[in-house]
Amino acid sequence: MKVAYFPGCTLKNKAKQLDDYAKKAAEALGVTLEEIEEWQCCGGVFTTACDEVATKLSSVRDLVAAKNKEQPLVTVCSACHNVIKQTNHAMQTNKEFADKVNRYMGEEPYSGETQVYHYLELLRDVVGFDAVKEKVVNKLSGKKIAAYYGCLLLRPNGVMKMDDPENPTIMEDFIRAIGADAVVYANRNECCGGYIAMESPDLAKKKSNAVIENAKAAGAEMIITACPLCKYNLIKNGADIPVVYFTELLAEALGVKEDTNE
Amino acid sequence: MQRIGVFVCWCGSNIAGTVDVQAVSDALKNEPGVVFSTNYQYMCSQAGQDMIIQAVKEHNLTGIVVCSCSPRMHEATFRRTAQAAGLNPYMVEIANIREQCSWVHKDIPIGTEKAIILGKAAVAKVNLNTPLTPGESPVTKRALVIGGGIAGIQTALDIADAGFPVDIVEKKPTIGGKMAQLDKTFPTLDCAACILTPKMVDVAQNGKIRIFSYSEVTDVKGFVGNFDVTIKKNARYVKEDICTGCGACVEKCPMKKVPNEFNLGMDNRSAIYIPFAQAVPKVATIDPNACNMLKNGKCGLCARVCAAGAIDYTQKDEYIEEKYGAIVVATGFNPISMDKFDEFAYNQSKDVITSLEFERLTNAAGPTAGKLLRPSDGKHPHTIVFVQCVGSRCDACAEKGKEYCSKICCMYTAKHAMLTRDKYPDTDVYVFYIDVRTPGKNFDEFYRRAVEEYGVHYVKGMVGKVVPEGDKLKVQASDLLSNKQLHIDADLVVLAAAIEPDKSARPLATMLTASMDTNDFFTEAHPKLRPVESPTAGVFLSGACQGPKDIPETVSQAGAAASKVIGLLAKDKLTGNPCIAHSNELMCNGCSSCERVCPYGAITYEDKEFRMPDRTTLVRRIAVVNPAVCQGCGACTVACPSGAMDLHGFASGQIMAEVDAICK
Amino acid sequence: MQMNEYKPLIVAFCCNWCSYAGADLAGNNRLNYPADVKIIRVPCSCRVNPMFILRAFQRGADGVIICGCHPGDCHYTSGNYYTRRRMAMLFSMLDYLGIEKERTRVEWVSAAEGAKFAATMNDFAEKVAALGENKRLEDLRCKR
Amino acid sequence: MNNKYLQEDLLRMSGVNPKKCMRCGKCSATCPAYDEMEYHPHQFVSMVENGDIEPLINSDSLYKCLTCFACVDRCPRGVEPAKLVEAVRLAAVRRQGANHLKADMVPDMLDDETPQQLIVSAFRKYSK
Repeated sequence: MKVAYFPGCTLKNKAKQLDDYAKKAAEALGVTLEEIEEWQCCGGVFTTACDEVATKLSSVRDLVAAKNKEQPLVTVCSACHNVIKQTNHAMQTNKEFADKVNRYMGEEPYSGETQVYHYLELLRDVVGFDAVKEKVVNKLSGKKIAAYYGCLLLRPNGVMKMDDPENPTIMEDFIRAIGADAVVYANRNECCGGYIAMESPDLAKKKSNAVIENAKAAGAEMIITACPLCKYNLIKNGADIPVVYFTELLAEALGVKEDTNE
Repeated sequence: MQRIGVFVCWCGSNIAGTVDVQAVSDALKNEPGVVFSTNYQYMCSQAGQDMIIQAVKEHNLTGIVVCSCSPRMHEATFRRTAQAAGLNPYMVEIANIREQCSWVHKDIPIGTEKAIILGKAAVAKVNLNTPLTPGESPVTKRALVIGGGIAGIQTALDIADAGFPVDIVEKKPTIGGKMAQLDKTFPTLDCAACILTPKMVDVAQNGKIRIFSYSEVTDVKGFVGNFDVTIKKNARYVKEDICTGCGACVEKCPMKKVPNEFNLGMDNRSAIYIPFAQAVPKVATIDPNACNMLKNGKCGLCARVCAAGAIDYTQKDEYIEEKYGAIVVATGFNPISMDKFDEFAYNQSKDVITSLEFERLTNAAGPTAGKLLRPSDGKHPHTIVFVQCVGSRCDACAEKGKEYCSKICCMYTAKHAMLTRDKYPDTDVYVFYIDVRTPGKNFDEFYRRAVEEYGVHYVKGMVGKVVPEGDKLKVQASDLLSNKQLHIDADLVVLAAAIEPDKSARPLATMLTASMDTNDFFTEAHPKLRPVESPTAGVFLSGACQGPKDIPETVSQAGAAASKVIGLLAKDKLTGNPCIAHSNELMCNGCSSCERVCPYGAITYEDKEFRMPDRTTLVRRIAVVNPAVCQGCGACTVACPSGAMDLHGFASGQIMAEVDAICK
Repeated sequence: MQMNEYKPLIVAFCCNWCSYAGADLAGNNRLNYPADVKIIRVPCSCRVNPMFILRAFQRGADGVIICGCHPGDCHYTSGNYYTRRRMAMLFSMLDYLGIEKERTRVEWVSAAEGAKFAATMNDFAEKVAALGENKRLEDLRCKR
Repeated sequence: MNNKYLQEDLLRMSGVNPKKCMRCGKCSATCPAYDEMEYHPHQFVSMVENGDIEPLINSDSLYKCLTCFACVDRCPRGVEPAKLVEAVRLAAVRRQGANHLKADMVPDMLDDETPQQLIVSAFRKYSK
């Protein structure tokens, strides 16, 4: 099976591992991630104001590219996923906005036809966690892993519709599928501080610490995330347990981690 | 040809202010069939009615048109007037020239013109009126109460007190309902069990009351005064009449790890159980999903220890059919699921509980024998946070919770907070509220006492997130009045969950053809004037099935419903509505179209012999309307392809005549 | 300027339990709507035979509106569902008779919605007035 | 006072109806940036409703919102305060020369690990 793939800026740069492992692991599971050509940056955050059109054009172009390939669009980075899914939702539901956007697009109008998956959704809904479990060669047995969702994967729930926004299970199910123990803690859907790290590093520190402490108190030995910014914030603000991308663990479990370096 | 009298009412200046009443009565004088026309200041007054009676006699009137207020207001009055004058009461038609004319139009010529047209339509209709006689039906002098909580218990006791037999159907193994689970009751703090259990005993000992516990209503047919109800008695695998409730079986049952519903799963019960010590009827019940004997035939211990020999593993569900004259719905409420509100971590920590669970934790007969201990570790909590309005007052677009106020939470939370501070003065108690709503006798005084005398911290604001960490619950909340975000390390968090109607209410409403609102609460016939009656005749409402209610309100509504039932059962015969469907047997071709659309099953078919012109007989299938069942909606009249079906009082010809009169 | 003089004639069928009571409530609250609206009381909206509507148009009505209880609230449980289906059927065929679909409407008005009743009637009267006089079952295909 | 127009503009941009708010304060209870803010989410809602918008536009609170949407998801009335905060922030940064983050400020804020995403998002949020 082939799907359109949108990596995003950070995955080509500071978060190369997230990208590489995602592709390798997917290949091992029988899914080919085909990077869409000349993709453009999603913009990092979705602007909720309905009169913001220009800032959303790049996401729409990516969605249109996937539509032209007649494939669903898969993203890995939580932020890209959030922006692209929200943009797609706006194209589906806000006619006025869609009309404005389509005037920039030329060609045939786009109205949100592309199916957008997060990599985790791809694992759960297309591949299936049971199929993942079967393909695991290195069971990560006994490892206590805490999933960190952050805010962007789950919210706003009305648009993202990924999981229960207050008590999600998709990443825990993923952890169990690769043979490890999932640690459940309440702060897993609280914000790490996000882009505030730029201006108010102290606030980001406070927020990240609350996440780390809560995970540790629940017995976590490792935290996994899907977002480069979350990872940056958690590590920078004193995480004394490893914080890794979930794709890295997946690649390790599937036995395709080697020869992925720089 | 009818001889019609037209009576135009001024209604003081209500009508006469915008309608030239003289012009109306003059104009209608020339309508076909009208032999007399007049106007008067107040037609509904004694003098006005006398004027009508006088005119009927003087002019030999056969029909009456009153141009006045809405027929919803005075149609019944003028029908009685007609009857007093010796006319059939259904020879009266009202032209609504007040609500639908003088009150909505300002200009006299326009109002007058419209009043004349409305009057003409009424005259056209009366020309085709025929005398109607309402049918009568007998009343079965027995009432059914569905639900055995405090609402059902009170209704049943009151009806039985008036001398009528009553059956209570309760789906749980015992009556008592939610009130049996409560600890104390606001605002007087009497113990719920102390005031409820004597009533339960009264029910058990009352010769007029039968209790069908562990049972449900599966079918309702018939109509007011004559309901045919099927009750399913679920197999409890214990012979009810033999079991003495000694409890030996419960003690010996090896299967002891079944979550105890009565304590909301906070402790366990055995597979054979009696819900609580004061249960009525006090007989054991075997849970078929937990009993080894019933599941795989391996055990049978309870049968061996039962001295009375009451255990019967082969018992089957039993169906009972009974006739009733009236049905009271008292199906009650439940707290909503907290699944969509997991920011409060209800599914993530045992120490986040609902208020009903808190009741069990403080109840002397509860899982902790009345000691307030945390469910997780059995330690005494020192900081307790109560959260109000969890799932109540939510906007529909938030896609979770209920739009209404659950009404009882403010008061029971004040009670919980007060009792906690009273018993454990070393405990810090916070209550987060949006508004404190205390509109009841002695309610606000009670709440103020909680604050002023018992030192409960009431904080205007809401809790945003509860994070279980270690053995604490980190509560993040807002204090709107001091404009601060609070962080409290709590030991126990109590959620005032919204309440919703019991899930059994919706299918029951369908069986009863009783209407419900969008929240599945039963609707009353009139929100102010007929609050305990359902719009479906013979069905009455008691307690929280009609809307959130506290105990005093429930009991008074239960009594009110009982008095309505008694009023109905005291009658020997019921007068029906004569405006019902009837089929012209010569035109009917027996196609069944009418039967299919009838919501009441009032139409049946019979084979009838017709004598043909050539003296042969022909047997044809024709529709017959049961006048006691038909409610007169008219759905069948439109469905009938041959035009055989028509409606008394609203005949096709009459409505066409009105259309013609208006469109002239 | 003759258009200004033109007053449409509108027949409103109202069910006894909800809409007729809603109309009464509009009166109680003195909410104005055009006098062109004349109400006929029926027990339930499902009592309205499509024939009545055609008769009204034939006799020169410019608009016909049927008002019933909200879906699920019918006093007779399911009458308004019949209305909804029957009228959808009828309205879809009106064009063939030379009657614009816009001259008809089904609206749910509860006994508590006096304001909605008045607003509905104002709106409907306005729409019908904009259509002009009913051509009395004139065949549209012959117009050109 | 052209607040009326500004208010209408904000409501249109955000799609928020502040009249739905029942003043429960759950948005502020759930806000992770509460302590850094001068005006809190619930105040944004009531102040915009009252047309008291200028203090918000001039407040640093605009740049403290993390857009984590916790208030949006948890609001029992579906008011979506974060969208209102965003609208006010846009109204502020769209004013001429009002960019909150300027390019020459950025180098000092970086370290070796800073992901691009951080810079991109911050620009989106703070500047026009």
